[in-house]
Amino acid sequence: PEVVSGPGADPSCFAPWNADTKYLQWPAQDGPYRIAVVNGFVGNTWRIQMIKTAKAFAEDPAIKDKIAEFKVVSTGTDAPAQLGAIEDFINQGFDAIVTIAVSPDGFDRVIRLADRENVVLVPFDNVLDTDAVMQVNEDQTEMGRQWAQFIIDELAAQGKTGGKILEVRGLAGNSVDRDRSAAIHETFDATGGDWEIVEVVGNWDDGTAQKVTADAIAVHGQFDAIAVQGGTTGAVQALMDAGHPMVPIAGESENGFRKLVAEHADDGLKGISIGQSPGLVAIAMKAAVSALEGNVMPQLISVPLPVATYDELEDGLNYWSDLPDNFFTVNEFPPCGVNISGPAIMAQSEADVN
Amino acid sequence: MSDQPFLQLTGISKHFAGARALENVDFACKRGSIHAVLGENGAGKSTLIKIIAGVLEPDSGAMFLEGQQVRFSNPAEANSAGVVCIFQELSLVPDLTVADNISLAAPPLKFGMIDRRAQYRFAEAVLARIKCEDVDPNALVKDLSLSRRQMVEIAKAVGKSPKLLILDEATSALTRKDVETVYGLLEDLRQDNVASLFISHRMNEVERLCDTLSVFRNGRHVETFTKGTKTDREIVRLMIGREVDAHFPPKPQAERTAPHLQFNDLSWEGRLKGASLSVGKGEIVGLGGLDGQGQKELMLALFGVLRGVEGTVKVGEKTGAPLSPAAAKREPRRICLVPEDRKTEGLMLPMSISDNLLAASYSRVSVGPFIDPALESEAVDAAIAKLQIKLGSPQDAVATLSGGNQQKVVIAKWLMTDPDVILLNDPTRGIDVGTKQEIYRLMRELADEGRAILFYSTDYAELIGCCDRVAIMYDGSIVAELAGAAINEEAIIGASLNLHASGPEAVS
Amino acid sequence: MQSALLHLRSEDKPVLVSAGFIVVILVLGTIYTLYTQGTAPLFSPNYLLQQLQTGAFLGIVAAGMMMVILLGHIDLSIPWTLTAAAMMATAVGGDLALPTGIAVGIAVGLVNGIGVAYLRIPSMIFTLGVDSVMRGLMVWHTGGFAPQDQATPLMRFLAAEKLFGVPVAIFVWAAVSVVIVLLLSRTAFGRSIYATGNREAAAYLSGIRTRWVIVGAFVASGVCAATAGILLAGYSTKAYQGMGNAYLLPAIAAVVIGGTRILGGQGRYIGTLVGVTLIVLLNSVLSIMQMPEAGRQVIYGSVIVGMLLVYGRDTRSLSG
Amino acid sequence: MTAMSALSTNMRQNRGLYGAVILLSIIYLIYNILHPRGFSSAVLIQNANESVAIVFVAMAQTIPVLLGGLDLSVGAVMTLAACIASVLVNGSPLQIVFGMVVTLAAGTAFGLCNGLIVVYGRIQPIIATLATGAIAIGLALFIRPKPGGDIDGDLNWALTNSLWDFVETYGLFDPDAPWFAPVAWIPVPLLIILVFGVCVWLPFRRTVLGRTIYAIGSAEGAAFMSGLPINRAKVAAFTLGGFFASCGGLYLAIQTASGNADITQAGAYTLNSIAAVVLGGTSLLGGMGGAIGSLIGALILRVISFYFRILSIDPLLQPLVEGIVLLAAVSLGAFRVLRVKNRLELFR
Ligand SMILES: Nc1ncnc2c1ncn2[C@@H]1O[C@H](COP(=O)(O)OP(=O)(O)OP(=O)(O)O)[C@@H](O)[C@H]1O
Ligand SMILES: Nc1ncnc2c1ncn2[C@@H]1O[C@H](COP(=O)(O)OP(=O)(O)OP(=O)(O)O)[C@@H](O)[C@H]1O
Ligand SMILES: [Mg+2]
Ligand SMILES: [Mg+2]
Repeated sequence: PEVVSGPGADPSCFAPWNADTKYLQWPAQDGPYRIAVVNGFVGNTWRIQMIKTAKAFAEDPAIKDKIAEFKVVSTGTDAPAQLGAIEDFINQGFDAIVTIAVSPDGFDRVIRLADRENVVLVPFDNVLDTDAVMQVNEDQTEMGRQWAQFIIDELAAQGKTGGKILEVRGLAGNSVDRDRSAAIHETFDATGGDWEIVEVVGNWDDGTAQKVTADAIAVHGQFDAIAVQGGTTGAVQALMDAGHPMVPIAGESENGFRKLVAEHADDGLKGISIGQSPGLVAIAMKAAVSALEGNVMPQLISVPLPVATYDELEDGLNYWSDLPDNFFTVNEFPPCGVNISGPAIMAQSEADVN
Repeated sequence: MSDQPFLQLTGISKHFAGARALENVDFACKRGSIHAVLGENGAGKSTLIKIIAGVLEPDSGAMFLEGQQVRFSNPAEANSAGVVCIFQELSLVPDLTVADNISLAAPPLKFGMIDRRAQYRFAEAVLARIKCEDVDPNALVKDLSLSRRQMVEIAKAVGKSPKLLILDEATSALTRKDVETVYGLLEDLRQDNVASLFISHRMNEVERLCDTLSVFRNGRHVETFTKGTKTDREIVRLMIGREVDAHFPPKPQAERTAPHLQFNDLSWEGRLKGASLSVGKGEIVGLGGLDGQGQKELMLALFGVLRGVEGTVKVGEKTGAPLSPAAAKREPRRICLVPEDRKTEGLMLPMSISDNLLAASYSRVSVGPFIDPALESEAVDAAIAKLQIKLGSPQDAVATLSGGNQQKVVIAKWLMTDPDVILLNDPTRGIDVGTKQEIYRLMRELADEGRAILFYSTDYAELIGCCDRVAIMYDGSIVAELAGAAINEEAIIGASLNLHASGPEAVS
Repeated sequence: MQSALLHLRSEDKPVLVSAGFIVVILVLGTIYTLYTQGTAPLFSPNYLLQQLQTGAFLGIVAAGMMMVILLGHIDLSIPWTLTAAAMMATAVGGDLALPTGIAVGIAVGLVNGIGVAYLRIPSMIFTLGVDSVMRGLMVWHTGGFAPQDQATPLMRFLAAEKLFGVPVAIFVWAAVSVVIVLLLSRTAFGRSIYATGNREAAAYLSGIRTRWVIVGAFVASGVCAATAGILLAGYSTKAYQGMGNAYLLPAIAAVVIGGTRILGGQGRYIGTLVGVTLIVLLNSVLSIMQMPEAGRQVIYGSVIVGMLLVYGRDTRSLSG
Repeated sequence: MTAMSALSTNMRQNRGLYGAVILLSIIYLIYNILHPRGFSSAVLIQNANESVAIVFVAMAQTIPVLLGGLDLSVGAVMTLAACIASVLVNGSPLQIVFGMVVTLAAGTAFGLCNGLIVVYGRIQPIIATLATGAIAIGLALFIRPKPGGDIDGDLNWALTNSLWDFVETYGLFDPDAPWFAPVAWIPVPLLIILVFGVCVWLPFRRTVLGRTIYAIGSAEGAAFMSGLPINRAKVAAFTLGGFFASCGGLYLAIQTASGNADITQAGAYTLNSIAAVVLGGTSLLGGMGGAIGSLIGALILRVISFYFRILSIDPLLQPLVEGIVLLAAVSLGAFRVLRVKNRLELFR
């Protein structure tokens, strides 16, 4: 692609990351296009929801006609397999490849090949440490910052300017974990208050998060607030099982977490729920099509954080008491015309089954 | 010079957890002699030669080779000093070829890699020397019969040009012809001034071959003497410390009972070709013939191990071959099999003696679904007493027993199930005279109790001495049935070679 | 007392050494907490009971794994057997939840057992294949059927509630333990497992139906994994993908640390109990110390090697 | 006569290998037929790149398996090597070579440690390496707490393409020279597998030490009684395994121009290596098979996954299809069981 100057197309949907974001433009190609999604790991609800969203979005009238062929493969956590799949799709003549990178590095070769063949490569969610491709993500640092700020504010409302915070981290070695955690720490440090942050590793997994939270409570007694990167439902469950008083909590966007917050907010479980949405895939697909049409695109597209605080929760709107806990609540991005809500996804496939 | 012993051991002792295997043993052997080591099972013979060959290290004592004190910490060191051993448990690698095995540790090399051609030629030459041209050096050892394997083992040892060659029951599974070849070979080696140590439980082999005899008993060296200075009787007395009377228990008057185990026209995979026989209650029927004529397969077929057996089998009123050993041992058939290879097929070596004894009869010591500890120990004690198994504690691993006592455990395990039909596959292989006699006596007792016994043996004397009838197998079928006075050596050998057969193969 | 020590059997050594090491872990952890917070919560009954409660899941998995390891086999399908049982149990829900979960365990165990015992495919590889098939099924299930994942009240009770101040999960673990101990030491099936694990040919020729024994052990393993899955779902109030991932390697490690021979034939259940406790406490203390993942892995590996160096050394039998 | 019997023995011993070769040929042929750009250098390069790491790891696994053991640390050692390489393989050509040597030496040394623990600690390989694998991952995380690294970009490009690109990247000579044309299309990764894998393994197999490994796997007691160097061979087996694993790690690092101490990836590689070994016809009981078979087995695993990219299979059904195919592939050998007429043969 060529580096051009902005503004880009459809800025309400394809918002640039910040003022310094470059803009890219590919030569316009005639549709319909062949698009592939190269997923890595597949064994969790988020990824499954992502795949279903991608499939559903490919059938969406807004985009259906522009897609000639749509393929999704999951390669597992194996970097060579993912790189191989991307390269294979380039070889097969696909026009755009949307991917969740298994590692923030190592894509030099496929980026080079994609550029040579004018293939639009769009990493999202786990993005790459490079500005050579167009990427779609939510701002992880901002997420960490908002989590921390929410807790600071809630505690301030209780008259506390310091205290013991439990931070349940994600998968060790992952850049998302690193960014979120660093932002949390920075934000707390910036207040100058007397904060003690106890870190435990919850692997973004409900069971692990629950276990380590329970352990931490057993050892440390009481916390003033909790910040959970993922597996929030498990952490809250541990809190309740241990008879720990309800405290402010910052967490992901799992349906289970929102259900619990909605139920117990009045008891003190004041929560903020921000999440990485599986719906990102739809924005990435849409961005890919837009780029193929020759539009000017920001290199790094920032998707607004879907924030919901305890006072904003509404059953059937931003959480669903009749849907499973594991479900990720935020799925649609109206400014982008991505309107595949959680229940819609579930309903769609039940219809498929019947 | 010539009077100095080639190998000399002084004050060697070796203890295993609990057991005393060797106690202060002095021993010597000379070049140009074939030296027999005799003793009951568990006398310590194998332990002695394992120490000589560097497999085991003695607890105390010293070893001298041509006057020099030596200490071998592994068989490789012993080999390089010219001490080569054929162990009681074979030391061949089944997944490699014969040629690979023969020059396993020191193959001919080319650019640091094994020279396969040279290795093949060497194997051919060595095999030719022991008249085993029928063994293909490129064949995998696991495809060979036990007797061929033993010959390859001998070839492997000879190929190392030993100064001291040790054979620990190396002839126990050989065919008659091979045994003769090995005798010839040992004679040759004697001429070449090689020292040989020969361990065997077959007195006639020792008589024929050896010039010096050493007797061990209970881990002690009892006496060494030259051949001919003592009678068989005296030797046996030295070995077991008491007088041994008759060789075989007396046979009862021949009266044929109704057949209990009957099989007709049994065929399987070209290894069994229409074998038919019947065994009555109270009868011991010997199974003879050259090694590998289908005797083992016959027993496995009757015991339900083989798949796709054709022909009819009838046990008592029940027709049809059992489909598994589990079905074979149960009512109404109640068959048992004492398998050929006790170490891999008969026993769970690391498990306790008591567990091994019980392995076939859990249901007999159970009350409801649970095993009753009282019944269990009662049964174990009874079995140990019945076969007079020599052991420390029933909780010891069965591996700690000597060969003969291990065999007794296998037999005792099956007697616990109170079988009607007993299949014995060479049960006296590698077992000392004393124990053998106990087994003969036991067989006769079992027969007298009304059980049907089918008894395969490679030892003609046993067939003659023990059996009411003898069936000879040749190429997968039974070619002769001998009874009464017709059971004699000539008849057995003749039938084994199928000399009297009128079939076409006998003509050609 | 003295004579008891003298008669220490080699099989008891792992149990004693691991038990000793458990105390060392607790003491080290306590020194840490005393230093950092001035309290010593690790020896409090509350903390220990809680560790046993979460240890119960691993303990039950390890109990099943031990049966398979005693045969010289291994069950790598545990992660997704556990997950599948939990997911199916919650998807069915109601009174049928528990039977459904257990049925999943039995079914997977049967498939594993048939593959290993009848088709004679090495368990290492067959169970691996079954694991990925189960994963495939669960991905399909989650993606296709909008499944319910809420634990039933009974599951909640079994996993998370307390009876007489003791978590019910511990009673479940104890019950499973009693069954396994009885099975191993007092039934023909248990004895046959040891015999088959030592030498299958000899066991078969003793008239033991070794293939049934193998199938039985795998079914036991499947049922244990399923039980753990049901409990885990109860503990977390729901079933979710990937809930079994954390249980495979620790279960193997616990069994082996407890003195069970990885090649089969030898091992005592008490060892597995102690091994599980050790692993659970080690993990917990490392987590309390906020040990970074890198250090945690190194310590974890070193502890296993160290323990085995102390007592797990293979004694070679010359006749073997 | 000699040649005939040698051949038939060879066939018997390597039946699994030949079966695997045939299977691979068939499925790879069909893949190329179905692929829009089948039978082209580009496709071959892509396939080769994707396969190098798993091929090396599978070869690494083979050697302990031949002993009758298992090495559960191969994936971790690969990861460790990749992380080391991601730190060291950059700078001047000399520094790059130095970095590569250190990477390989480190992996080999780790293998040596495995061997020493197994032999002198007398711990079963499977459990010893389960533990050392954790240690390797721990070390990898110390070296590379988060993914990244700056591996030389030219190296990345040159080693992941055809010989033509290799020559062009380093300006060795005119890559369009007519004499070069017949070989210019050959993928470098393929050559790497051949040179490092085959040229190390095949000679090794023919040495006394190599044969001792087979002998130990087949009958350890017999090997010992025959005076073979048991301990040395076991240590050598794990060391060579470490070497192959680090080859895989080094290539992985160069291919991705980075290192990533990813625990799940390491575990996946270890498990896949076992599947590859089995698919390649090596007996998990030891004594039979070889690293070439595992090379083929690893390729089979890879080619199976290629199919998902050219066939339209519901993405949520893919893991299931993959699992079933894997299960079916490893069960192929089970037909043997149906033909066994003597049930005692089942127990070996
Ligand atoms: N590895 C071992 N562990 C414990 N005890 C052993 C071991 N090997 C041998 N023994 C014991 O040492 C004694 C001598 O055994 P050895 O094998 O030397 O007897 P043997 O004379 O060769 O008997 P056989 O004729 O039956 O082969 C026996 O009591 C035996 O139980
Ligand atoms: N089946 C077996 N029976 C008895 N001992 C065995 C057996 N297998 C292995 N050993 C042991 O293995 C070791 C073999 O050592 P050996 O000297 O042959 O190996 P090596 O490679 O030369 O070792 P090193 O380099 O340390 O000298 C010995 O300690 C021996 O006790
Ligand atoms: Mg002996
Ligand atoms: Mg040595």
